[in-house]
Amino acid sequence: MLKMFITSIKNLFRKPVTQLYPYEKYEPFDGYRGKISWEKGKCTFCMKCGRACTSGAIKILIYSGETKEWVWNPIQCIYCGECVRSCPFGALIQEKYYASPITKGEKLDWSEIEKKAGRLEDRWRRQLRDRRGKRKSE
Amino acid sequence: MKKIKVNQEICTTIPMGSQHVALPEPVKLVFDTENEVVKRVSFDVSYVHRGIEKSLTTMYDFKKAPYVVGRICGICAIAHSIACTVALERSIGIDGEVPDRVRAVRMIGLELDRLQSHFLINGHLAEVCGYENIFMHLWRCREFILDTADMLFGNRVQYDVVCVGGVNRDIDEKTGTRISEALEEIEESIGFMEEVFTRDKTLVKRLEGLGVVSKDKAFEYGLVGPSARASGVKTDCRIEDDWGMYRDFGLEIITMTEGDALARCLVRVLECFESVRMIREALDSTSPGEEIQLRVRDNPKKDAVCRNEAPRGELFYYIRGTGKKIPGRVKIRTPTFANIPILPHVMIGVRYNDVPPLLMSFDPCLSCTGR
Amino acid sequence: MVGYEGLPAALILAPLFFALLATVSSSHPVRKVVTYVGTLTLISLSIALWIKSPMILFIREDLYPLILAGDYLLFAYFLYQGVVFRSRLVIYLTIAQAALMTAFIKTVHVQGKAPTIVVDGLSSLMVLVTGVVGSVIVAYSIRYMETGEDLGRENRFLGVMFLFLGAMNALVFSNNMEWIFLFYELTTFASYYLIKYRGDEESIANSLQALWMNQLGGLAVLMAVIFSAHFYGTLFLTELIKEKALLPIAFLVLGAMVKSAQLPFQGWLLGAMVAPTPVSALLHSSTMVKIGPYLILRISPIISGTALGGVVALAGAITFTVALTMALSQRKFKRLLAYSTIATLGGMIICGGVGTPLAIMAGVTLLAFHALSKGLLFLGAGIAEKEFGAKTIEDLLGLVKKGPITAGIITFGAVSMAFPPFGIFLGKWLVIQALVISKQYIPLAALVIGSGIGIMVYMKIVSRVLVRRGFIPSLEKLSSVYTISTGTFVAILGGLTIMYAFFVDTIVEKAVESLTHTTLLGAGIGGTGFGVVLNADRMEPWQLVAIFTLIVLLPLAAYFYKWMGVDRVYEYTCGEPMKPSIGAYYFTDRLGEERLSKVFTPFGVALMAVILLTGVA
Amino acid sequence: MKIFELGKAKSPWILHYNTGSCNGCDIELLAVLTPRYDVERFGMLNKGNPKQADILLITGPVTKRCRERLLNLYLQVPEPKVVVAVGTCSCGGGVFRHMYNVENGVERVIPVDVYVPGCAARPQQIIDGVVKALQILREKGRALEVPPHLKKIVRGREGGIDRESLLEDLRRR
Amino acid sequence: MKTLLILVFSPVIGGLIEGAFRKVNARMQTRVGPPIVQPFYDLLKLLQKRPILINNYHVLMAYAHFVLMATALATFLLGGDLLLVIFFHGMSLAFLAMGAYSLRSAYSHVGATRELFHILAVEPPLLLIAVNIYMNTGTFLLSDVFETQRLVKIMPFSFLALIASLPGMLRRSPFDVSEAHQEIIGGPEIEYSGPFYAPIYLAKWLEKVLVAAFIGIFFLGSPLIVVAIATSFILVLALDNSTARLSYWDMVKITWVVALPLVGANIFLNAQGVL
Ligand code: SF4
Ligand code: SF4
Ligand code: SF4
Ligand code: SF4
Ligand code: SF4
Ligand code: SF4
Ligand code: SF4
Repeated sequence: MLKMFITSIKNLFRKPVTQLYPYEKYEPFDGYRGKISWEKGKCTFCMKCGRACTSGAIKILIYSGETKEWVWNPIQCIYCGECVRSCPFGALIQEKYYASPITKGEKLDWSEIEKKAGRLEDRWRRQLRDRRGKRKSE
Repeated sequence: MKKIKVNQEICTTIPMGSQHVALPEPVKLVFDTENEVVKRVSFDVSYVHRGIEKSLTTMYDFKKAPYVVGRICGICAIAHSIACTVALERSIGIDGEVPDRVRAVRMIGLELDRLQSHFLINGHLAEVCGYENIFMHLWRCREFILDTADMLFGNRVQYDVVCVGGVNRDIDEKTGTRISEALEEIEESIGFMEEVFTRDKTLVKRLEGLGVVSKDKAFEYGLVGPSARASGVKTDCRIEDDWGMYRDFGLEIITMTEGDALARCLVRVLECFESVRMIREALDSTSPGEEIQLRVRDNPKKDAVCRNEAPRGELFYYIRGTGKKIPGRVKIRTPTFANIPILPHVMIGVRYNDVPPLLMSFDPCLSCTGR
Repeated sequence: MVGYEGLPAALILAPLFFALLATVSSSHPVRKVVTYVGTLTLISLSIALWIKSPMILFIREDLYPLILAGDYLLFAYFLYQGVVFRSRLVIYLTIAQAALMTAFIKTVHVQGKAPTIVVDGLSSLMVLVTGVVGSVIVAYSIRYMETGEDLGRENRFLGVMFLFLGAMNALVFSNNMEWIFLFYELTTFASYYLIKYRGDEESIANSLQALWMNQLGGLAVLMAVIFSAHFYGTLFLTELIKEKALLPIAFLVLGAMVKSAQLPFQGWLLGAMVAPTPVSALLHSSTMVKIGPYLILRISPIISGTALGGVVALAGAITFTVALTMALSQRKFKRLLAYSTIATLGGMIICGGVGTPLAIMAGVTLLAFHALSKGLLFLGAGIAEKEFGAKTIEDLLGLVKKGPITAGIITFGAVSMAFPPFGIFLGKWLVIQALVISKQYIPLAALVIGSGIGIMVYMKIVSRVLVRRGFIPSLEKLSSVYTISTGTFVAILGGLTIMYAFFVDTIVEKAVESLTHTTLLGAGIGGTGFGVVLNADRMEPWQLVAIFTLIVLLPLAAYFYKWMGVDRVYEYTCGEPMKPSIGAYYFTDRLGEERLSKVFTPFGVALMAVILLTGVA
Repeated sequence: MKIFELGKAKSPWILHYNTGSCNGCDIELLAVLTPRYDVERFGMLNKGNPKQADILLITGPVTKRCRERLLNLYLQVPEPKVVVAVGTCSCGGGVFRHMYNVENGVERVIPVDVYVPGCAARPQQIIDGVVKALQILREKGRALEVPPHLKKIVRGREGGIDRESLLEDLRRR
Repeated sequence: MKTLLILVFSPVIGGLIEGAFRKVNARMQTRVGPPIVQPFYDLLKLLQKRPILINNYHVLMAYAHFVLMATALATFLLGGDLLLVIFFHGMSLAFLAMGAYSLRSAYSHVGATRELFHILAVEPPLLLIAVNIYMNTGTFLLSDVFETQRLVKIMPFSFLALIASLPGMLRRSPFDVSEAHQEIIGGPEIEYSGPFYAPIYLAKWLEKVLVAAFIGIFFLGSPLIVVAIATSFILVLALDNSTARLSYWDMVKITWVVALPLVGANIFLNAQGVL
């Protein structure tokens, strides 16, 4: 009690320990597991990352033809880094900067994307199966 | 249990939860009080049930399990991850091959977690006692620990460092030395915490003799962790089911005999010293550069259990391997689950203003209880 | 003042007459008429008396046998009751009284030269209080008795009520100690009969307790009579006051303490709660218990400044605090009110003990306002009991929903018992100053602590009554008797509060003058305009008026102003859909009644012994 | 009237509700109050009482049992109010997405204004989120805000709105 | 004119005191804390919230609480009766409790009862301090008391008693039982919101001014008056930051056991003419 009393009084004349974030810039430690960045050139759309992702924050939309899309949802990601480790082509890097909050307008409609990806994936699988079947029958 | 008749007429029902400032989690406690003395308590802990055990047997393959079970609870996430991983490794049959470096890193993670958890709860306890300053100080000190974890594992809360067959990242030399420095600072703040909980008159007055659990009662209700150790039950899963190197390092089990709220706090304080020692030993015992991940080829196939000492006590994982990617059954028994049944018994006859400290002294966090 | 000498006699005889009339009238409607006429007569008579006071009357000796006859009649009745109900205490006490009385008239002869009847400021005030408050209560009881309390003896009930008022008036007028004794015993009889009214076991037990305790008081008064005759050769109070005869005065104080249920004697008043509520109201607010403060105020000129005065003030202050503390743990509404009565009487007794003009001003203020506030509270309690079946504090929960008017009455009563600007508060404020000025710090500390506890007591009632959510539904229909009787009290209480300065200037002034022979102005105190000025202090009119309007207007605003367009929500229950039950805080664990009375009853007995000792010394 | 808006943006009192999160974000929320981050700099106080709150900080994926409580609390917060979903799991479910007992995020029950990512959200992220919320708060007026699916019940009422019966309606649906 | 100035400026000063309280409190906890004008922001914010209420009596009582607190303060500053100031202050708290009692909320009721415990703990010492002031000045009228010089010299113990009852008055730990945030979430204030909470918030400022003025009595005529008030407040805050909350029984017990004997001693010494 007495000690805290004295400490309290002393603290009045000490500099507070507060970081003045956001007025003062904050630099995360190296190796902080922040945003996932994707390099389009390196990616082969092998889908390993999507499958390794625990929370399903990566969806790959492979439309018919060559239009492919790699979608990452910052508000679904748990920043575990598993996708980065699983990517065989080094197309993914985990930055040390954390994602900033987003507002209603900036948000992806994730349910829609999930559904679409599911549908596309199904179609893709079916095509794959069909192709394999064709090969076998040949 | 002391049976006290509740006079419905003059009884005041004080709800506490599911949303309440003193509770970070949704849990409903309803106290029937007379003159602010608690006469009857009812609990409802299942607000947080998300179906994690079920999802592990339907949605996620076993390699994702450590990440998922980490989200059972953010306070001792790594304890869950480790227990799950060890159980999985045992189920696969590779637990013997896990390298010492992996064990050491896991131990560091777990002990850091224990440190922050103990600071957290003791600080929060002070807060609910109305001692804001101690809360602020302890949480300020806790930031050192979180910084250390941030440095080591890349995140403050969910370390996500454990994976089946190893760990995700190693601790390099440079970080290792920085940690040794940080540990000194941490030790100093533990000293501060010890002084607070032994010397501070008002705090001690609030906590002393509050919610006494005798040794027999502790046995009878199967208390675990610091709550059991504060009543003199010598139990610690780190010794009893040693997946790391605790026995080699000579971990000391800290017990007290008073069994009151203060003792529970003090046990935690003293454990912090032990944890710091364990981290030091683990850092010294192995050096970076060893292999940190085994290649896991098999799927879990056996029944396996793991008992791990989470900050709040025994954490029990049972996994039934079926040879498939997804286990057939996952059963988790969590420490708070074991510590809850005694709560109504110690709370009856206590004044309502002593209820939050009493509750917090058992360190209940229900996010794993409900899962 | 020729022509008005009949007034005191009328005030004694008219109640007796109406008592007789009520007793013999056979049907309820007739009794109703009799009661209304009687009460109106009494009210007008007492107002007339107050206007015409002071006056002094000599009564011829030939009434003396009548007094004696009355005494022996009462002894006989008490003895009979003692035998019937096998109460040894009553029997012994009656025999003791009778024996002493007989011995007294056999041996001592005193020639009186003083007036037998003295109507001064204080007694005319007492008559006014009894007349107005008591009459209203009697009128109220007509309606109350209709709801299942008739029991076939309503006529006797009303008769005794009137008798009670008459006895009170007579006691207040009397200057002769023997007369005082007779009327003292007559009020004992009336209260005994009324407490016993319901006739069940509890009533009988409690009435017997009331009987023997009051007989003890009667014994003390008798002792005072004997001692004054023996040692001072006079039977007149005014003479005793001139003689500074402390010994009989000490006994008189004891009698007063019993009547006002001070500390060791609190039992009888609590037991009296079994009686129908109008009886409690009558006992508490205007008659019976007021005898105590009245007697002590009357003798305050002698005891002021003496050791006896100090002890009396101390006893009053301790009763004040202890009784309020005991009230905290009460479950029954009426019992809580009983304790609060005891406490407030303690406050008045402090004033008597101090005896300065300021103190007497305080005492008179307390006396008048307590009668009104407590009367109002009891009437409210009676209505709550009869109309809403609420007997305990918990039963009152949410009363404002079922009966806004009743709830308003009870709340108003409770607030007027503790808060500014109402008379009880003003009285306390004055008492504090009086105690400070006369440097009696120990009673002061007790009083100060007690007033803190008092707030808790009265707020407990409020805490039950007001609980509700949303708009208040329409007002309940109360019988016109209830409305008029409580309305009268509310009006007088409110009016007197606003007109407090006027009240001080007229009524208090008279009482103070009659006791201390100084005017308020002479003592440097008094009312000015709306405010009150004391020699070291002042209450500004704006304060009084501001708070009064706040207290009166807010509830009205809450009823009439509906706050349209504002969202209504439910209470915060942590997000859970639940309706918590709300109990009041009873202090049973720390400050239980039994625990306290175990400590303080012996203490009270000791205090009474000290009072007698200081009288002897 | 600039000054009035200033008041709105400078004094956020928060209500925190955990709808089945893992405590990770909750303790980070608590940490935000402590000396290192000290959000009281922005005037933020943890009021713990919906009636006096301006910002709701919700963590957790909203389990089925918490749903109704959440709505109840939301309706008890007077406008203008801002809802901030803190942490991945409250934004969209996180790892709990599609588990059988969760609602996949707060937005399914009440409208969310700011989403704070991170598992667990760092204190810095939470501060960023609160700062963003303050901007939104500044613009909001005190018109009654109700979740879209409850609009029907709210319209057509005059004068005071009994939020409890509103909730009752919801329960019945 | 002076009257008007006093009435207008006391809330402003109160707000600043409140802001300083929060700032100093934060600094004692090694935090930066809010800006010193934070209470004004809060008040502005509260006034702009959409009003919600449970019953009208309840919200009217908040206004009554404020009006009475203002009355108490005005009585003080305009040189009224010290006893009345104390009673008005107590009554103002009682109004708050009454408002809280009109709800069916356990927290409100528990909080209101504890609020009454505050009155119980604090009022007797304050009244006795007033009595002590009377002994030394011969008056309860503050306008006359204001003429005196450095009362603290002759009534040091009473001043200590006042300091001892400050935590109870200001609802600061160890005696913040009525608000007890972690138990009953603000107690009697819990159901007030937005514009209806504003009067309560304002009343808190006024209460602080009242307390400051009360402390000031002891240092009249001394240039140190502001320093003395500030020091007392800092002491209270430091105590707040070095104690856990005790129970309400402890509050009453400790306040009485410490404060009443101190005033008693002072009264005794004054009566003996020692001081
Ligand atoms: S794993 Fe790498 S290459 Fe494959 S889809 Fe993902 S980012 Fe592209
Ligand atoms: S970091 Fe983890 S959660 Fe995020 S996208 Fe990668 S694998 Fe998925
Ligand atoms: S009790 Fe539970 S852990 Fe034990 S055998 Fe049965 S299922 Fe397994
Ligand atoms: S035995 Fe275990 S599983 Fe069964 S009810 Fe009891 S606690 Fe639950
Ligand atoms: S006991 Fe459960 S909820 Fe608490 S910290 Fe441990 S895992 Fe988390
Ligand atoms: S947590 Fe257990 S008891 Fe609760 S709902 Fe889920 S399965 Fe049932
Ligand atoms: S976002 Fe992650 S850390 Fe935060 S509560 Fe959800 S699961 Fe826990």
